[in-house]
Amino acid sequence: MKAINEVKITLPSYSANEGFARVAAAGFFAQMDPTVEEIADIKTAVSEAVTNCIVHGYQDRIGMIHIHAQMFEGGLIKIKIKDKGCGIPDIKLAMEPMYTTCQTGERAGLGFAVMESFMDKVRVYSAVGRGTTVVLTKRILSRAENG
Amino acid sequence: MKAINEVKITLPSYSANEGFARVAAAGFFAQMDPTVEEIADIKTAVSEAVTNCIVHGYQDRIGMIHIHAQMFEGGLIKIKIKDKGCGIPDIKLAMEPMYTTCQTGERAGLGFAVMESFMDKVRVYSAVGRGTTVVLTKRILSRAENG
Amino acid sequence: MSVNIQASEEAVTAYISGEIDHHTAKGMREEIDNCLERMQPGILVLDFRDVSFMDSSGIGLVIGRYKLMQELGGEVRVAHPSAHIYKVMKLAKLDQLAVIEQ
Amino acid sequence: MSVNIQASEEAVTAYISGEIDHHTAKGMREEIDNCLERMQPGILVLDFRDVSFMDSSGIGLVIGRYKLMQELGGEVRVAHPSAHIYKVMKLAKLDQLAVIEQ
Ligand SMILES: Nc1ncnc2c1ncn2[C@@H]1O[C@H](COP(=O)(O)OP(=O)(O)O)[C@@H](O)[C@H]1O
Ligand SMILES: Nc1ncnc2c1ncn2[C@@H]1O[C@H](COP(=O)(O)OP(=O)(O)O)[C@@H](O)[C@H]1O
Repeated sequence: MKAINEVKITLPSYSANEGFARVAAAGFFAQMDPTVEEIADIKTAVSEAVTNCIVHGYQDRIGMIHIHAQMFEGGLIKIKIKDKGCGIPDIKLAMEPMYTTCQTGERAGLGFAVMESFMDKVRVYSAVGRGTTVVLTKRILSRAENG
Repeated sequence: MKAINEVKITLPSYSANEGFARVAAAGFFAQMDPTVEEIADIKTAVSEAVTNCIVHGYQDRIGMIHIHAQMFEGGLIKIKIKDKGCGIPDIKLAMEPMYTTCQTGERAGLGFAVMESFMDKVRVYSAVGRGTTVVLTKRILSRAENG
Repeated sequence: MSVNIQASEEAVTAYISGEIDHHTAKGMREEIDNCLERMQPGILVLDFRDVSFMDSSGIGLVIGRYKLMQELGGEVRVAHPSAHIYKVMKLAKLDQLAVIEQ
Repeated sequence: MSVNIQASEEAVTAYISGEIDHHTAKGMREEIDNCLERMQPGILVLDFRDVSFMDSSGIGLVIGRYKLMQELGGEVRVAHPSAHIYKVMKLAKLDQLAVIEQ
């Protein structure tokens, strides 16, 4: 399936870029005339995925994060978020609600749970030492369809 | 000089992406705490450069536009906007206010004039048949400095 | 809708809203021109109070309407541009073609 | 400032503003905790009325303050989350730890 529009964004894993990644995703998908709630869902899911690249993927170093956002016919959107960081040894375990490898106690272990609840589908590809790719998909009902 | 933060954005030359390019630039440089006027200046200059890639560079076909935005110490920002379109035969002539190759009468020939007036420096590199790169630079006074 | 048109006996006023760029200007142009051809007013007021962004495509929009109104023997007035939009208009010396009421 | 703190005899209220993510949560956490250690209140109210965005970092923020207040023998209340923020909180079952006043 060919995207009707798409954007690729590459940025370093500074935590200050979490906000930018959300704004960029919201700005891009605004073309599809989504509802306020749909935009909030997308921003939240993107925020979780990008934060994971920063906090877990690259931890104490700065690496590049690649975001690829696409729109398809019928209101389908797809967002790929990729890092070349440490990778995830056990994806199934990592995706369990409340599971976190963070030691400081300030991460709730709910990043994947939020992505799964706010998007239609979340797929995760990862290899230890090579990096992680998260693919988020959702069908947007245009405001007109929502009535 | 090394950028303290940067983002690379690649998007197809659909005119609907003009708005996204502005939002993305504004969202990225928001980290520098610019004034409302500085943000409007940056959005306008980016809008002109991206529109030129779409209207002139690629004309009736769709090609990729590459945007590279960077922040440096001291409030310096740099934005490169690049297309691989038709190129400009005479850059000096193209940059003259009111000069336009547009036949429909709806372009004012003021894109470069706006860029030059709203940014500190505009440099243009172009080769016929190869494409055009516009480099915009500006020094942002943070809101604190502006008083 | 990006242009809201109100007509009185002397003037047609086009309230433009949103962002004016190359992408959006086309639709705005068409809506205004349709109306001008139907109404043939003596005065066209372009009201910018709800325009949140404008680049040089907006200059093209004003100059194009100025030329059309000249053909109709009428004039163009620009109302309520924001500080930013006024800056773009001044750069283009639009104030020499049209009365700008800030 | 991203956190504005007001204290009365029974409660400390932290009015949080802006976007809560991993980047901003750290500073918010520090401001609130500084105050809790000084004041040792019985009730901490986290007021979300001016929070325009929150991801799961906000959950960490609330749970961390909940634990600290438990150590102090006090409780946490969450006030005025937007519909979106309430959705994130429900997902994390925060309503089982703290009273949420919408
Ligand atoms: N991009 C990533 N790179 C490496 N590990 C990751 C990545 N994303 C998630 N993880 C792992 O999955 C765990 C669960 O992630 P998540 O549900 O988002 O919760 P949290 O971020 O709060 O820890 C993380 O603690 C981490 O161990
Ligand atoms: N990216 C580009 N590719 C090819 N030609 C360009 C490009 N940018 C500008 N030009 C040329 O320079 C001229 C002047 O550009 P500009 O000052 O932006 O005015 P306008 O866009 O209104 O024509 C254009 O009409 C076009 O011939």
